[in-house]
Amino acid sequence: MTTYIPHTGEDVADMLSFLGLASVDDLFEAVPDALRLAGGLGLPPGRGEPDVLAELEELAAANRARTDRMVCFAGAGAYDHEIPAVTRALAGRSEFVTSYTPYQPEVAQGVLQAVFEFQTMVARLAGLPIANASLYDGASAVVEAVNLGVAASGRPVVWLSQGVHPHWRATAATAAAGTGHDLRTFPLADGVTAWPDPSAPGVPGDDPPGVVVVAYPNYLGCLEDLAPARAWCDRTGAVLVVVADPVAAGLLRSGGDWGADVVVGEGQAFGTPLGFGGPYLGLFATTQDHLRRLPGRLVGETVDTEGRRAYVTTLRTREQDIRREKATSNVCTNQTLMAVTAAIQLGWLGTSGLVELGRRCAVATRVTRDALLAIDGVEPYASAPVVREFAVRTPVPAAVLLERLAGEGFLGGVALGEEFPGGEHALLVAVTERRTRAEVDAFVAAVARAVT
Amino acid sequence: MTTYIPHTGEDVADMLSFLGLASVDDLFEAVPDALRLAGGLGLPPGRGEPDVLAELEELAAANRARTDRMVCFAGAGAYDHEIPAVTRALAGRSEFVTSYTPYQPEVAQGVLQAVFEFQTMVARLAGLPIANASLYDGASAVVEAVNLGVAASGRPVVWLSQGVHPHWRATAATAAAGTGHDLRTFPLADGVTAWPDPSAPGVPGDDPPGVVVVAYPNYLGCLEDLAPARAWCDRTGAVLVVVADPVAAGLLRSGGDWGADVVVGEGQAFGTPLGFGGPYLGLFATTQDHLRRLPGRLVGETVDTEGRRAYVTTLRTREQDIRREKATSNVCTNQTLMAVTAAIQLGWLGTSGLVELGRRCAVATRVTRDALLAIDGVEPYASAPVVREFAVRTPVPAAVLLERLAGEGFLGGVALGEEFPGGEHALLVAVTERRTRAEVDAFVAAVARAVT
Amino acid sequence: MSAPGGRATSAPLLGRDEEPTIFELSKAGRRAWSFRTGGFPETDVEDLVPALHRRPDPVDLPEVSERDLVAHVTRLSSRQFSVDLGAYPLGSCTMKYNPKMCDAVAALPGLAGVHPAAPASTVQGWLALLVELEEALCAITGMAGATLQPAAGAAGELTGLLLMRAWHEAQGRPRHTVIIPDSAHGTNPASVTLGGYQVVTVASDERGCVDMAALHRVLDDDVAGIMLTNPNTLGLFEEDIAEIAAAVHGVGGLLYYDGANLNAILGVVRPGDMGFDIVHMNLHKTFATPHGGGGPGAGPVAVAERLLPFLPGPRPVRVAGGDGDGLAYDWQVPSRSIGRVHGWHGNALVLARALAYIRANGADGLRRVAETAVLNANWLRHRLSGVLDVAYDRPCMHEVVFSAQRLRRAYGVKASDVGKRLLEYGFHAPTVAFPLVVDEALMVEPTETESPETLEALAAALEAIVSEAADDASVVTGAPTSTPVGRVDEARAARRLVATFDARPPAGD
Amino acid sequence: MSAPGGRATSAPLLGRDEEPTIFELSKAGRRAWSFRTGGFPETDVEDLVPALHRRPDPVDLPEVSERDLVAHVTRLSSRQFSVDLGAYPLGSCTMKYNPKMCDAVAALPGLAGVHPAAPASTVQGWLALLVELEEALCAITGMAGATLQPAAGAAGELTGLLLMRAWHEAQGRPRHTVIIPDSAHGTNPASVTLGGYQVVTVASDERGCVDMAALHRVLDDDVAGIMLTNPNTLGLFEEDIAEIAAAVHGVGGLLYYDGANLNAILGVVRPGDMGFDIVHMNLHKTFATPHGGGGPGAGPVAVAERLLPFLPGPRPVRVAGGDGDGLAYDWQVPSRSIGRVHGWHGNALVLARALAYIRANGADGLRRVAETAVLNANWLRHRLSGVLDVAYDRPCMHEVVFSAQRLRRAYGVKASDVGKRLLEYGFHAPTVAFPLVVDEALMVEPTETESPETLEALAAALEAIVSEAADDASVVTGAPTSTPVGRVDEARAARRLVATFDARPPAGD
Ligand SMILES: Cc1ncc(COP(=O)(O)O)c(C=O)c1O
Ligand SMILES: Cc1ncc(COP(=O)(O)O)c(C=O)c1O
Repeated sequence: MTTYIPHTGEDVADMLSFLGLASVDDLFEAVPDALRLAGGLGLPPGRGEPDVLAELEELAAANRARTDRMVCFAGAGAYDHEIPAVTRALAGRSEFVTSYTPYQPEVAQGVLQAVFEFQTMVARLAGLPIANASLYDGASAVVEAVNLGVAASGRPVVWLSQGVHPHWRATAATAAAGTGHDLRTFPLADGVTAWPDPSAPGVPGDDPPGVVVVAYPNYLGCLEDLAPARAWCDRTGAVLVVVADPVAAGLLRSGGDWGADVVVGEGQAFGTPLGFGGPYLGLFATTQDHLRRLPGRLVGETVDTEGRRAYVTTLRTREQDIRREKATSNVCTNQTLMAVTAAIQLGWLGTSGLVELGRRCAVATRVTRDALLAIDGVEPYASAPVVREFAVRTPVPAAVLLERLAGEGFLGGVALGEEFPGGEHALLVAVTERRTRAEVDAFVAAVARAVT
Repeated sequence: MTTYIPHTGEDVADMLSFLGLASVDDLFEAVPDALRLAGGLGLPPGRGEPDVLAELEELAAANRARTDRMVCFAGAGAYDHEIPAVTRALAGRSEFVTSYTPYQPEVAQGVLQAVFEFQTMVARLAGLPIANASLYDGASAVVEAVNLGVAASGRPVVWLSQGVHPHWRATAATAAAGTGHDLRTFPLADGVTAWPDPSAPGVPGDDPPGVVVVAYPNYLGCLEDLAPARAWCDRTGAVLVVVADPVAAGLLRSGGDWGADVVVGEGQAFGTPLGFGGPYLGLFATTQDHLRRLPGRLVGETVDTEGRRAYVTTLRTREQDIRREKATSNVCTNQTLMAVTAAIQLGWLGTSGLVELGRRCAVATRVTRDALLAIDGVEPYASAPVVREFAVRTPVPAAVLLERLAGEGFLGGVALGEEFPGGEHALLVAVTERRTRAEVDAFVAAVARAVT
Repeated sequence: MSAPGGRATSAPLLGRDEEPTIFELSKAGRRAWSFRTGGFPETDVEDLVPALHRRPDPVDLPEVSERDLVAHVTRLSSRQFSVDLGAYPLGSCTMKYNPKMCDAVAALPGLAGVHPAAPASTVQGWLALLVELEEALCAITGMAGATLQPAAGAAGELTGLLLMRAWHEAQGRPRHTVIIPDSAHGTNPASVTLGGYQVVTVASDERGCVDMAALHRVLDDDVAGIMLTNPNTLGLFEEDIAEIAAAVHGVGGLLYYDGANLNAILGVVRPGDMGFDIVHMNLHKTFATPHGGGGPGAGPVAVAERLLPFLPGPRPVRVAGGDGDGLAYDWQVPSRSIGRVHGWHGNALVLARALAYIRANGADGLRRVAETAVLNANWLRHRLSGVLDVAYDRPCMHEVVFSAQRLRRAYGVKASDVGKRLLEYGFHAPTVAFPLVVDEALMVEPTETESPETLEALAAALEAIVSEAADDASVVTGAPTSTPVGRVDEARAARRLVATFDARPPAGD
Repeated sequence: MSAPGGRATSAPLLGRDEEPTIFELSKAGRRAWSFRTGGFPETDVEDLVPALHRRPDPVDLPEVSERDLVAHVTRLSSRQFSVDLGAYPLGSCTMKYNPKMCDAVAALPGLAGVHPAAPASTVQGWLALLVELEEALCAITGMAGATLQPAAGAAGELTGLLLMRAWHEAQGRPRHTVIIPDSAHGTNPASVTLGGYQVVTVASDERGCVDMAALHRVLDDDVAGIMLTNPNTLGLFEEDIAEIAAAVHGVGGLLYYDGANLNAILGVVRPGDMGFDIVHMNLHKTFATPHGGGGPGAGPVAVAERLLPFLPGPRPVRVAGGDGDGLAYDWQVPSRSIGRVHGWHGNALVLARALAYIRANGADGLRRVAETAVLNANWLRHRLSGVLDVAYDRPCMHEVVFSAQRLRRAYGVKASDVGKRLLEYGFHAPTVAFPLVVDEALMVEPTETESPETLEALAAALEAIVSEAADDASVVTGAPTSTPVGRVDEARAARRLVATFDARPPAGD
C-alpha cells in the first residue's frame, strides 16, 4: 500500500497519549455509533505506486484515439495544437501546480503576476479592456456571460445563435432551469445565423432580448457578419456576447471590434492538452461598464508598503466568499493553472506566432476542404468562409465514416449530429497547424476509400 | 528553423554599429582568410522544434529494446530498477539541471547540500568514512581507484579479479597505456576469483601488487569471500579496492567491513534510467588515509560569515584546476545531477526500502534461476551464491537465444561472451524488483521454447 | 526538533526585486515559436480571410526569446509559495501533499492526448476510468450514482441544487427555499441563488452546530432542502445529523452534503448513511489533486437512488455484456437528465489523478487518511489551547478554528496579522475571516500529510507570534517584511483598478 | 531598460534559514518507497544471503515521508541559482540556455528505457542516432571520425592523448612531451600526465597568444604534440595557428584541439582546417546540454583520417547495404583501437540532446550561434572598456578577460570580490582566478542566448560595482549578504574537513 502519511505507529501512539485518548476510534466520538461505517469501505486495499501506475497505464492503453497514435482532425471546441516542451516544463513548475488560490499575495506574486499577464493577453485578444482570471471552460463562460447580460439588461430573454457550440448551449439551458432565463435559439442557414428580420413587423415584440449570443467562428467553423447581432442589441438595448475562438483571433477582427459587450471563449488551444475534455480554460472579457458584474476572480496591480509593484486579487466584494447569495457568480476554484499555462503559451507565440498559427491553420484547412470536396459524394455543408474548421456532407452516416477512419488511424472529425439538418450525414473537420500535407493527403485518401 | 538567440536584425545592427563594424564577418578578422570555411557547414538547415522532436521520436521508435515494450532481464552493470515519479520530478527541477558547478557557494547551496547528503549516503553504503561527489561511471571509478592505489602503494602492479566488469577492466587497460600500470587479471573459477595460493613458493615474487581489485558481487552475480583478497593486501601492503554493487549493499557486508581501502561502484541503479549506458554515476569512497589522493570534487560543511551552516567544494588543491599536472585526477565536469538524483532516490528508499529492494531482487532472482535450471539443457554456470544476477549455460549460443527472446518481447539477458570459458553458450540474467512472477513465468516459458 | 514539512524555509519568497511583466521584456521581432513543417503552400492572410473579417493589426502579444520566457516564468515561480515548499495549514481547503505519481498519470499520452469527442469505441479506457471513479466515489459516500461533470465544488453545488429542483418539479411540487447554516461557505448561498432558490439561514448554537430549535422553526413545505457540511466549517461534527435528516425529509426536503470536509470522515461514516441525498466532493481537497494556484478542481456530485434519473448526461456507463457494437462502456443520457453542466465530461485529467490516489490508498488507506487528519487537528488544538482561544472548546474533526479576538482587543493584532506574520515563519497563513460566525477566526487544517514535527513547528511559531503581539505588536501588524513584497495595499487595488498591463497609469503617475 | 535574461532577480536566493539535512529530517519507520507487487514468496533475508555475506545491520539511510522528501528537495532547489533563473556570464564554461525540447528528447521512453547491452538488432534507433551525431560533429570540426565515449571534456583530453600515444607508438617512435600554453585550462596538464607525458609549458606573448619564438625553442622530436584551445582561454584567436600546425607537424607531433571554446567558431572555421589532428568537444558547452550542477557532460573526440584505426571501440557504424544479419547499423572495433574509455557507449542521453540541438540549429543556425556569441562578447568588451581593464586590448572572440588588478591595488577589491558582489545584482559571477596568466582575471562569456538588454544590465552592474569599490570597498568585499548564505569560510572547510554528515562534530563543538 502506498501512504502519503508521515506518521509512524509510535507517532500516533504519542499523539493519542498527549490527547489522553486510547485509540484513534476515540477521535470520532462525535460520530453517532449508528451511523458509523461497519466493515470498511467497499474498495480494494491500497496498492503500491508502481501497481497503480501500471493500472492507469493499462486504461490509457485502451484508448485508441490518442494523438500519438491517431492523426487528429477532430475539433468542435477542442483542438490538437502544438504544446512545446517549454510550455509543459514551465507550467509544470510545482510552485504553480501545488499552490493555493493567491489569497496571501505576499507569498503568491508568482501566480498573481502570471494571471495579471494572462488577463492582459485575453483582453487584447478580445479587444476589450477587462478580462477575468478564468472560468471553468467555454461552456461556463457562456453561462456566466448570459447571467451578466440578463443582470445588466434586466431582461431574461436570451437570443442564442445555433452557431454557439451545442454543448455550451446545453449547459446554458441547464443553468437556465435555475435562473429562469428564457433561452431562444436561432438556427443557422448555410452556416450563418438566421436572426429575425429587423424590418419584419412585430419583431421582437414585447419580450425583446436582454442578451444576444453569437459565435465567431461558429460551430460549423463559419465566419459570419456580426453586424446584424450588434444591430439587434442596439435596437433592444441587449448585451452582445461574442463567443470567439481565441486562436482565430490572430486573424479575425476581435469581438470588441465588432462591438461586443462580452467576449467569451475556450482557451484550451493555448497549451492545454486535449485531456478528454478537461481541465480546460474559460475566457471572459468585458467592458468597464460591466466591471462590477464580472464573474470570478480578478487580479489587479497595486503596491506594497514600500511602494513596490505588487499584485492582488481585487474587487473581491463581487465574489461569493464575501457577497454570498448576492455574488455575481458562485465560482470559487477556477482554472488558474490553465490560465498560467495560456499566458506562457501566448508568450511563446507572441504577436508573430499567433498570426502564423492562424495562417497555418487556415491554409491547411483550405487545402483539406478542397481535397475532401473533390471526393465523389462529399459536399459542402455550408458556403460561408472558414479558417480552421468546416463541415461537409458525407454519403455514408458520419458515425460510420468515423469508425472506418479510426480503423485507418484517423480521428476523422466530429459527427455534426441530429440537431443540425442532415447532420447525421455531416462531418465537422478541424485542421490545425500540427497537420502536415502528408497527413492530409493520407486522410483524404482514407475518406475517399471509406465513403465508397 | 529554431533559434535560441534573442537578437533581432535590428539588435545585431545596433551592436555592430556600436562596435564600428560593418558586418558580422568583421568580428572574425583574427581568423585568417585561408582557414575560413567556405560554403558553410555540411549539415542540413535548421528545423523547427516539432520537426526535430519528430525525427528523434522516430529514432527512438526504431529501438525495440525498451523497457516499456520489452521485459528486461539484462543487467551486467545496468539495471532496470524502479524510478518513482517523485525522483523524476525532483531531480528534474531546473535549478539542478541547468546550474553550473557550485564554485560560487553562496548561490549554490542547493546542489552543494544535496551532494553533501549524497556523499554521506555513499560513505555509509561503502562502510567507509569519505566519498567524493561522483565520477563518470563505474568504469572510471575503477580507473581512479587503481590510480589512487598505485600512488598510495608506490607500486604499479595491479591485480584484478576477472569478476570485475569486463568493460571496466578494459577501460582500466586503456588508461594503463598512459599511466604505465601493469594490470594482471586473475580468472574466475566456478564464480570466484582464483587468486594465487599464498602458500605457493615464489608468490608474489619480486613484483608484488600495489593494488588488488575485486568485485562484490562479481560480474557473474556471484558473492565471493573477500578475505583472500584482503589477506593478499595485508601480505603485500597493497591497497584493496572493492567494486561493490550499491543495491546489493542493502543485504551484503559493506566493502569497508571486508577491509576495503577503496570502494567503488556504479550508482545508476539509484534513480538514473538505463539510457543506453549513460549518463551514469561513478561512486568512490575511501578511508581518511587516502583523503589527499581522492579524485574528483568533494563537498564539505563549513559556516558563512554569520556562522550559519554552509557547504562548499573543498580540498580543491587536489584538483586539476589548481594542481594542474600534479592533480590527483583530471576529472573536472563529473556527474553531479546523477549524484543529486541518487541522493533523492536513497532518501525515497530509506533504510527499510534498501533492504526490501535487495530482498525482492534476491527472491525474484532465486525463483528465476531455479526455474531456468529446470529447463532441459540449461545448466548453472557457477555455483557460488547470487543475489540479483546469475549466469547459466545454454544449449544454443546465447546470441541466438537473445534474438529469439527479443522476438517474444524479452530482453533476455547479456551474453557472457568469449572472455569467459564457454561464455558464448552462457547467458547472464538479472532479475530486479520490477519483475513480477507473471513476467518471470512467461520468460522461463519463452526460454524453454527458444532452447529446443 | 526539525520540522520536515513545516520548516518551509521562506527562501524562495525573500526576493525583494520586482520582476518586470512579460510586456516589459518584449522586443518586437523576438521569437520563441516554431511549428511543424506542414508542406502547405505559402499563402497570405489576405487570401485566406475575407476583408470583412480580417483583423487590421495583429494582436499585440509579448515578443520574447525562449530563453527570456523561461527566465521570466521561472523567476515568477520563485516568488510563489506552494505545498511542495512547505505546509499550508489552511482551513476548509485541505492543502495536502499532491503525489507526484498522479502527475505522471495525468501526463500519460493515452490519457492526455485523447480528444473528448472521439467515438466511444476509441476511448474505452477513458470510459472505464470514469466509471471506476464514479463507483469508488459512490462507495466512499454511500450513494447510488454520480456525475463527474462539475468542474469544482461550486459547480457541484449548483448541479446539486438543479437536481433538487428537478426532483421537486418531478414530484409536482416546486419549492422555494433552501436552508443553510450561518457557518456555511459563501459558495453555498451563491449557488442557492443560482439554483433559483431563496436562502434561509439557520444560526449555529453554542456548540457550533445547527441549532435544532431554529431549524425546526424554518422547516416547512416550501423548503426544497438543506445544505450542510459535516463536519461543518468549524471542524465540528453535526451530531444531530440523523435528527436533521429526519426533520428535513419529514417536510419533503432533500439533504445536500457539501463535501469540502469529506477528508475528515473517509471510511468512518458516509454521507449517504447520514441521510444525505446529494453529495458533492472536492477532488482537489479530499483526493489530493493539486490546487494549481486556484484551480483546476473537480466537483463530482453523487446522489441517492431516487435522483439517478436526473443526473447530468451523457454519463459513462458499463454496458452489461457489451452493447450492440460490442462495447464494454458507452455514453448514456439519464431519462430525466437536467442536462449538461460542463462543455465535455468534466475535468477529466483531474478525475484520473483522483482515481490513482484512491487506488493507491485503498479502503484501508483512506480511513487512515481521515484518522490522521483528525488526529493532527486535535493534537494542534490541544497543543495550542493555552496559547490561542479555541472558538469551540471541544474535540474537533479535521480542522480547528481559533479566535484572535483577545489579541485584537489587547494589542490590536488581528487574525489576519497573525496569518501574515506566520508567513515569515515559513508557513502559509491559516484561513482568516471565515467562518463568519467566529470573530477573528483562524481556521487551521493541518491535513494528514504533515508530520508531528511540522505540527510542533507550527504550534511553536504561533506561540512565538502571540508573545510578539504582547511584546511589540508592530512586529506582527507590520509583517511580513521578508517576503518578495511586503503587505500589499488591497484597498488601492480596488480603488484604482489596474487589471491589465494596458490599464496601468503612465509612468510617473 | 529591463533585462530579460539578466535581471535574474535574486529572489530564490535570499532565504536566510538553514535547510536541515535529510538526516536530521529522518525519523525511523517513516517511508516513501513502494514497489510493484511481484507475487514472489515472502522470503527472509537470512534464507537468501549466506551468513558470511550478510550485513549485520541495515545501511542507515534517512527515513522520511514522500511529502517531506519533496519539501526538502524543493527547498534545496530554491537555494540554487541556475541558467533558467538568470544569466551566467561564466568564461570558458559556455553557460548558454538549455532548450527544453532537448529535455523532452532525453525523456523519450524509446531512448531513456534502452539497456546498453541489448543486441544491435534491437537498438537500431540508438545506433543511427550515434552515427548521425558523429557525422555532424565531424562536419562541424572538419574531422574524419569520432568517438562518442568520453563522458566529459577531461575524459576527451585523456582519450586524445592516448590516441596520440598509440599513434606515435604505431609509428615506432614513442615520444615524451606535450606542449601546453600557460593560458591552458588545468585539465590539459592533468590529462597530459595521465597520458604518460611530460608537460612542457609555452608562455603567451604580449598579444595573449602562443609565443612563436618560445614554441620553436621547445619543439623537438620528443614532442608528441601540442594541446591548444582556439580561441584560447583569453578569448583570443591564435592567429598563427597555421604556422603552429606546420611547426608541430614538422617535428612529427600532433595537434590536439581543446574544444571548450568551439562555440566561437561554429561554421566559421574548423579545427580540422586549422591543422588539428585530434579534437574534443564539450557538448555541455557548445551544444547546450545542461551542466546539471557540475555534470553530466559529454566529450566526444574527433580525429583526422590517419588516427581512425586507433579510436576507442566498439564504435557504432553504418553497415553498407546491411550486414549479414540485415542490420543497417552495427558495432565495430577499429583495427588498432586504444580500447574502451567508458563503461558503455558514452553519456548517451547527453549525446541525444546534442543531436537535437544540432538539428534544430542546422548549418545556418550554428553559424549564427558563433556570430552572436562573438558579437555579444565584443559588445561587452567595448561597453566596459572605460570601466574595467581589458587584459588584452583587442577584439575578442566569444569571451573577454578583464583584470581587477587596478581595483585591488587601489581599494583592496579583488576579482573574486567583484564576482561575489555581482551575485547580488542577480548575475552569476564570472570565472575568476583563471586564466592564470592574467592577474585578478574576470573572465566573461556572455554566450549568444543573452539579449542586448541583459548585456547592458550586466555592464551596468559591473559599472556600479566599480563605483562602489571606490566609494566604500566594504560593500564589495563584504558581499554577498542577501544570498541564502553569506560568504562561505572555505579555509575552515578544508582545515576541519566535514565531508559527510557523520563527520560533523557533535553539537556545541
Ligand atoms: C466548505 C466549502 N464549500 C464549498 C467550497 C467551494 O469549492 P470550490 O472552490 O471547489 O468551488 C469550498 C472551497 O473553498 C469550501 O471550503
Ligand atoms: C578550456 C577548457 N578545457 C577543458 C575543460 C574540461 O572540460 P570538462 O569539464 O568537460 O571535463 C574545460 C572546462 O571547464 C575548459 O574550460
